[in-house]
Order: sequence, then structure tokens, then C-alpha cells
Amino acid sequence: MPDIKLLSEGIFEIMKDKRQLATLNLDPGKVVYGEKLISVEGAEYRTWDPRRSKLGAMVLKKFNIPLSKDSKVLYLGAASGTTVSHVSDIASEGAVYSVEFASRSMRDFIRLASRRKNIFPILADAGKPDSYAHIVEPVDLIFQDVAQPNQAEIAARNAARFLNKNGYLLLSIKARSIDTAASPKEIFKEEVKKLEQAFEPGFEILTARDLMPYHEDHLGVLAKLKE
Amino acid sequence: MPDIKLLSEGIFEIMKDKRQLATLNLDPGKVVYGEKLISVEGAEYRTWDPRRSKLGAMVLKKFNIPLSKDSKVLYLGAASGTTVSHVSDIASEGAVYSVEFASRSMRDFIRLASRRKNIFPILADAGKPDSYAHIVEPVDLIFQDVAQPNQAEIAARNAARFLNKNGYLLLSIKARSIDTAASPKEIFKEEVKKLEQAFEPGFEILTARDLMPYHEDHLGVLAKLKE
Amino acid sequence: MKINTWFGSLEVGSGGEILAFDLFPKGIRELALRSLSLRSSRENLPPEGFDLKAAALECGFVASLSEYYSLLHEVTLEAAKLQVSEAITPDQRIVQAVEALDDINETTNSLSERLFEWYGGYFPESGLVGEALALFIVKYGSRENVPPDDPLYLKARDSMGAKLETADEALLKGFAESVCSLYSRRKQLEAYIESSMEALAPNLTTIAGPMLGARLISIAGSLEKLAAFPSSTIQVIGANKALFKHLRARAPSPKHGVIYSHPFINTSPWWVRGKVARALAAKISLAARIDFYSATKDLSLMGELEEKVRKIRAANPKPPQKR
Amino acid sequence: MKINTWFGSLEVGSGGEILAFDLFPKGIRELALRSLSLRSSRENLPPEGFDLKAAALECGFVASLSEYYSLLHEVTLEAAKLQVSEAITPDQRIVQAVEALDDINETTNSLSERLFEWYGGYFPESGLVGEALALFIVKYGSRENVPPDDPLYLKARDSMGAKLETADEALLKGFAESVCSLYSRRKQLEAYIESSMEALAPNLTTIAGPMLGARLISIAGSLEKLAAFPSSTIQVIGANKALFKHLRARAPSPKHGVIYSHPFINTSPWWVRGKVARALAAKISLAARIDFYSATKDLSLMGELEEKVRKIRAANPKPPQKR
Repeated sequence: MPDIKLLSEGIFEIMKDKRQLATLNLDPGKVVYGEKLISVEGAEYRTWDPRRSKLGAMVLKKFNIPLSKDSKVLYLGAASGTTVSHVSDIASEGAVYSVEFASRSMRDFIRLASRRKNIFPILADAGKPDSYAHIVEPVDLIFQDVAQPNQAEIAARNAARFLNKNGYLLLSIKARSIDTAASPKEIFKEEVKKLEQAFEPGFEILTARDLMPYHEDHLGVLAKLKE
Repeated sequence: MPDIKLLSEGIFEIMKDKRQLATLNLDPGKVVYGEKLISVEGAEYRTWDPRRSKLGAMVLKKFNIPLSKDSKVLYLGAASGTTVSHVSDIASEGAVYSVEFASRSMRDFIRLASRRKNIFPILADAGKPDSYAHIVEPVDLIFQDVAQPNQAEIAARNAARFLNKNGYLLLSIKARSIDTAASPKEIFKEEVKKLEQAFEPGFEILTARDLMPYHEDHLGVLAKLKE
Repeated sequence: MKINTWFGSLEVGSGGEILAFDLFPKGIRELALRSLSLRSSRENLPPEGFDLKAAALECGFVASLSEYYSLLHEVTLEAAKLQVSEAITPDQRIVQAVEALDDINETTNSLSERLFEWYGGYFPESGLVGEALALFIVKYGSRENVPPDDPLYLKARDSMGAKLETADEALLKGFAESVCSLYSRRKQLEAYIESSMEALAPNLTTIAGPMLGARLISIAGSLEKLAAFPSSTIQVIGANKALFKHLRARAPSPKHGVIYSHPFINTSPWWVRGKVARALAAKISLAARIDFYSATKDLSLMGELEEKVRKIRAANPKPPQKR
Repeated sequence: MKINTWFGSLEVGSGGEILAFDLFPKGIRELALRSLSLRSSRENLPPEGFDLKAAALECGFVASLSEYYSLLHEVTLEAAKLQVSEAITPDQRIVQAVEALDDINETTNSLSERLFEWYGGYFPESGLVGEALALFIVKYGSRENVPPDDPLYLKARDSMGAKLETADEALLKGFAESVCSLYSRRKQLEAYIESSMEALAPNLTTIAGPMLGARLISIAGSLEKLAAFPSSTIQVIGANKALFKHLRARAPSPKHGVIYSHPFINTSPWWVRGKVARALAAKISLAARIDFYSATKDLSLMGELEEKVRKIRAANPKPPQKR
């Protein structure tokens, strides 16, 4: 029988052939993006590939992941739902408001969302939080992976409107989407500074680590609102 | 008007935009493999790309090229005729016996041979010179580019049967076709030794140089029969 | 203060207490449509941190949290589906056709080469390539079937090609038919792109030609994005690799991307191509903007560009001297 | 001493002088055929350094050197053409079909993906892929044409896909037709390869199956070459990259190349696959040799292999313990 270790609420490490990250499948029997299903004593786990998920990589890079089974989450940059599906597994009794701007990705994401009651798909520009203010409630976590040059500003605007006082921001910064020419290190320094100071409300950075070897030139950031 | 320099009998360097190797076209107006035609005072030159021809590279690597307008040549490894066409230009009143083993290449080569009276196509294995002994006369030069592991032996056998006492051998050795694993330097040393000693008749090496930057891991060799 | 939510309009006091409300009917589709109509309203937004679900409970819109989430799930899903169904705009349809054409071109070339190589074993002297070869094979199969009145009769009769067996002939004919099908697909796609471009972007089509214009839209992603690009970007669209190299390693800035295929550039002498590309890109940018914002045809654009190119060429009759 | 030349048989003295001769008629084709027949003769070769053209002049076969060269040019050309026309042997025809099939597979996949992506904008819920999707589009075009008795009727009616305009429908139908044409081409090629393999190499076909057998011949270049390979080579045919790495950089030797697709290997547990591959390669090598040298079907081959594989599996019921 595979060896199972709890890494964080709802997030497991399963030892079967090799170490694998996994969540408990909220939609038993169904696979979302080609991942493996592993059944152990009646529970079904879905493996989670950190190379295909920034959040998965953050888990393995030992970030504190502020997610529990009744978390309310605003997920910016849902894409076709690879990572959202795991967030939905973890926040099984919570709510995952999932914003995605590309209608092509939303087409695929809808298939996932229609099978999971805790996902609320929103086709909108994450840079314009007003456009979904009539839908989204205050949340405990904003996860953001939008690959936009103004991502610090986007995070601040959404946090101002939706983030609870004690809530967290988890952010993935892709150096290339800020500036294709400058060095990733410089970019990261600059972006962290922007998060701290450039916009209202400012953030307090709790953790900032690159996501190597799972993602090249990506910085993961955990932050909360400045008091 | 382009500047023209004679490098060796029948071989020219034309300065037009850049330095270009060329021969006088024996088949005016016709192009063989996409090369350029340059007309100067009624004479038509065909440019000769050293990156597509071992012999062309040998010219630029300052090998003595023992070819004149009435040379008799045995060309082993004619392929589809890129280089043979230039040999045919140079030995315009001579004879180019052209051996090629692959019927697919011969199909293309026949198109070239049918337009040039001094080319005699022979679909045969260069390792079995007896099979064309009833056709080929004694020659002044054997040019060999066969990419076979036993190329030293092939050269010796053909030289024994067809090469004039004062004739020359021009050989291109591709390291990869001898051994894919050993270092090219080692291979070249070994092959030169074989040419000198391993088979009857032995050769005297006159020149041996790599064909960089035109061909990687290729050695060009000029040799004559031992006295 | 009045605020709009997905389930109704509320009148909220300064402490956040609900003073009055006007709830929407509970139909999924209707709620979805209302939700979509609220997207762009700049007024009556809920205040920061406003708890929508508590308000919905308080107004009696739903009886429980689980009803709230269940309804919101259906409504957001329906709204997203409605948005997706409207996402395929006329310029997106052109983009799809351009992408399909690229695939068709690539596969047609690869299968044509295979056919040439394969049939070459049986009739290497035909001198035919591409669609002409495919049509020939569909018509005759073996070269033995070429009749005396065909111009290729003698070559077929005297060919050094191998004899084509019946089973292989059927195979080659079938393969050639597929190749012909791809060639007619190419023509159909090109005709579609030409007529769609004329309707969607008449000015861009005049300046760039329908195929180049469509390719520019396709690489930009939409006509809107193309219209928003500065003309210096349009000049190098499609030269991504060279541009990236330029930004990273200070290599020379690329002079032109896909617009290189425009006859004004490729018929110009090399030393004025950069200048012509700059003029062309500026006019393309203008044309795309007119097309996006007004969609009326400006008949003077082409004449202005021709005049500009004429002047550039006249001012630079000779190549620059090498230093 | 008697010697054979392309223009006749000569009787030559010890000093090289011609004592007698028997010249061939001067017809080009006849001379070419005679020349070809002399290729494999091991006897009566001209001595080393013998001057053929001087002899031809001396015997009066030609009146001048220019006549000699002109005639030899025509004769060698004709001989080469005759050889080329006979080069397409039954195994070469199979190789051509395998190469054509590879091209068809690649293009079919790429166009199928494009069709899936493109039509997905109009009916993303269809759940169809590949040929089934292409056939569906050829049949119905827009999802609005799906009749109530079709199993996809409800999904089509409620789809979030965009409305498909007439012009785009025609485009998509045409594209789907081309894709269908490629799928039927695939089937035709596979059927050809199966029947040709059964005729050319019945034993190889029994052991490896027709498609894998054909692929092995194709990569080897011919049945003759495949029959000449040691079984250790057959085991790794198609694993060129891994093999090269092994030779260059002392990476582990690859265990199997294209034979990996054989059911005996891919249904075996991973820890016996290397052993099974070795047994299979040995039997394939034997089969190819029987096919090349005798072409009679050996009915015991398959039973022997099955027995061998059974034994390997029985002897290794469990994975090796990790150290």
C-alpha cells in the first residue's frame, strides 16, 4: 500500500514508484488533464504535476499554503483549469471564483467548472475587478498567475476590493512577461518592491522564492495586506 | 566587371559581391544544383559551393588539384553529381568515369550525365572494381568520396587496377562513417596509416588536411602510388 | 447608496445595512444575462469587502448558503457559456482560416514531395511537380497510359522509370487524389480569406493585400490589437526571433517581418527596403485603425503610399558606398 | 589470354598485344545489356592498367577516339538507365509505402487537430475526435443540422458553441472532406503493406506482424540488409538517438527500438521486457533470413517464440528488489 504524507491541509505526498504530489479527487473517477488517479482505502487521489502548476511547485518549495477545506478563493488566470482543479479539491467545501480572460481557455475551463460545484467561472479581465464586483464575495486567498506586465497593480486592485483583512496573496511572477530583455533577478526585485509600495493597499512579503527546477525564471510570492 | 583569378587549371575565383569559386560551364545556360551562373566576356562560369563539395573545399584548403582539361578521372561516390559536374567542367576534353552505388542517386545523376559527353555513369559498388573493369581505362586521378568504413581498401583496389603510375588519389574521409564513437583525430591517423601500409599498393601521402570550416570532421588527402 | 449585485439591486445604508432591495427573478438564463449586463457598469458597485452572500440571505433571495452557491454556480456557468458562444468575431474567423491555411500549406508541400519522390521511380523524366504532377497521376496512373497526343508521350514511352504494378498504381492514384484534395482546399481557403478581408478590413486589404493583411491580424491576434500596435511594431511583426535576439543580445534591429512579402518591399533595391518598410508599416497601421474604428474605405491611402515609395526610391538611386 | 571488354572479347598476348578479337555489334542497347552481363564475371578481366580505348582502335571497333568516347557515353548511360528501371524491387515498394504512410499519419494528425480546434468553437461538446469528427462535419456541417434521432442532438441543441455562418460551414466541410480523404488513404496503405508483406516475407510477418515487419525492412533499407543484421542490431533498430548516445557517452545501451511496439513486449511486465526483446529480436532475425534465402513459411517459428516468452515470464514473476 502506498505511503501517504500530509504536506498541508488537503495536500498529500504519495509514494508509489516515486514521490508524487496529490489532492483528494472531488470528482471521483474523472481525470482533468491526463494526471493519474490513485485509490487508497476507498479514497481517490489525483496526482499533481508541479511542472504544470505554479501552485504545485510552491508546495514543493515549502511555501505555507493558506488553503483549507472551506476557503474562499479568488483565482486570477484560471487558464484551462489544471491548477484550479486542485484548488477545488482542497477547498472542497469552499468557493473558487475563477477569472480567465481568454475565451478559448474558458471554453475548456467550462467543462471542468460544470462538474465541480465549488467553481465559479468568470470570463473577464483580471485588471478590471469592478467588472466582477457584483459576483465575488470577500475571500481568504487571492491566487494570481496572469503573465501580465502590470501584475503588481492587478494584485493590489483585486486585494483592495476582495481580500479579507487577514487574507493572503499567492502570486507567480513570470520574468518574461514583465520584460523580455532584463535579467530575471532584476525584474523580481523590482516587482517585489512594487508589491510592497507602489499601489494601495501595500503588501507585506512573507515568502519569495524562485520556482526552480519546476518553472524557469518564475518567482513565487506569498504576501498579506500591510497592517 | 567581376575580377577573375585562376586558382588551378580550370578552377577560378570570381569576385562578384563576394569571393566565389567557379568553373567554366561545359553545358551553357544549364544549372545543375541551384548554383549561380556568371557571364564574363562571353564565357559562362558556374559558382561552386565548397560547403556542398569536398573537392571544392580542398581547392580552398590549398590542395594541389591534379586536374587538367584532358584528364581521365575515376570518380568513386558520384552521388547525384554536384561535384562531378565541376570535374566535368574542368576535364572538358577528358573522361570522368563516375561510379555510384545507390540507384536513387543514379536516377538523378543520369539526368546530368545525359547532358555531358565526358561523363560515363556506372551503377556499381566501388568496393568491387572488377565489376567495371571492362569499361574503365587507366586514369590520371581517382577521386573518392564514398563514406564506407573500408575506404582505404577501396582506394587501394581501384588504384591497383586503374591508376596510372604517375596518377594521383584525392580522398575525402568522413570520420563518422569509419566509427561513430572514436575521436576524429584518432580515426584520421589510423586511416592515413592504412593508406600507407595496409593494402597493396601502398600510397605516399602528399597532403592531409581537415576540411574545416566547409565540412566538419572530414579529412582531405592527396596521395600517389609508392614507387 | 444603491448597489448592483448578480441577484438584485440593493439600497444600503452607511453601516452596510440593507434598507431596501429589488430582487431579480430566479431564472438561470435571465440572471446570467443580467450579470453580463452589469459587467461594464461603473456605478453602483458594492463597496469593498461587501458580503454578497450574507446580503442575499438577508433579503431572502435564497434560503440557505448552499442554495446561494448552487444558484451562483449555475448562473456563472451559463454567463460564461454565453460569452464563449459570442467570442468568434469576424476577425477571429479570418484568423482561423489563416491558421488552417498554414496547416494545409505545410501538409500539401510535404505530401507533394513524397508523391514526387515516389512517382519519380516510375517516371523520373515527367518534369512535373506539385499539383500538375498530382493531376497527371490521377489522370493516367502508369506512364503506359499516356496517349500519343499527350505532350509527355515520348518521355513516358522512353522513360527509365520502373514498370508500375497495378497495386502500386492504385496506391499512387489514391495518394495523388488526396494531394489534389488538399490543393483545392488551399484555393478555397484563400478565396475565403480574400472575400472576408475585403468585407472586414477594406483599407488594410488595399494597402497590404488580403493575404498579408490577414496574416498581420492573425499574428496580432485580432484587428483591434493590430490597430493598437505602433507602426514600429507592425514593421517587425513575424520577425520574433530576430527581434528577441535584438532585445537580448543587442543584435541589429530587424528591418521587416512578414511585411517583407509586400511587393513594394521585395521589388525595391535592397538599400531602400528599410525605408520602404517603415513607410508601408505606417500606412498599414493607419489603414488598420480606420478599419477598426470606422470601417469606411479611404480611397486616397494607396495613392499616398505609392507617392511616398516613389519618392524614397528617387531619393536613393544608388547603393550606399561601402566604408 | 582471353579478356572481356564492353566492345568485344579479345585474345591478348603476354606483352599485351592483341592476337584475335570478336567484336560486338554496335547497337547501343545490345552493348549496354552485354556490359551489364559482364558485371559479375570473375574471369577474363582485362589486366591491370590495360588500355581499353587503344585496343578498341586497334581492332577497328571505332575509327577515332571521339567515336570511342561518344559510343561509350551512350552505352554507359543506357546501362545505368536499365539498372535504375529495375531498382524497384518488391521490398523497395513496401519501403515506399511505409514512408508514404508515415507522411500520411503525420499530416492526418496535424489536420485532425486543426479541425478539432476549429470546429470546437462551434460545437465544443461533441466529444468527437479524428475521423469520427471529420465524418460528422462532412455529414452535418453546422450543429443546427443534427436531427433529433442523432445521439448528439441534445448536445448540439444546447451547445455553447458559436453560430456557424454559411461561408465558414462550407470551409469546414471542405476541410473535413480532405481529412476524410487522408484517413481512407491511411487504410489503403495499411492494407497494401499487409498483403505485400504476407507475400514477400511470410515468416517475418508472422513473428513481427505486417506493420512492424515492414517498418523494420524500411529502416534497414531492404529485406537483404535486415537479414544480414545481427539480432542485437534488430533489437535496437529505430532507437538511433539512444544508441548513438550509448556509443558516444557510455549511456546505458537501449533495450529496444521499434520492436517495442510488439505485443509480446508491451504486454510484458517491465522487468522482463529486455529479455523478451532479446528473444523476439533473435526470432525476427531468423524469420528475415528464411524469408530472404528461401521464402518458404516455417510454421514452427511462432510456437517456439511463444514458448520462449512464456518461460521468460514464468522465470521472472516478480520485479527485482531495489538495492
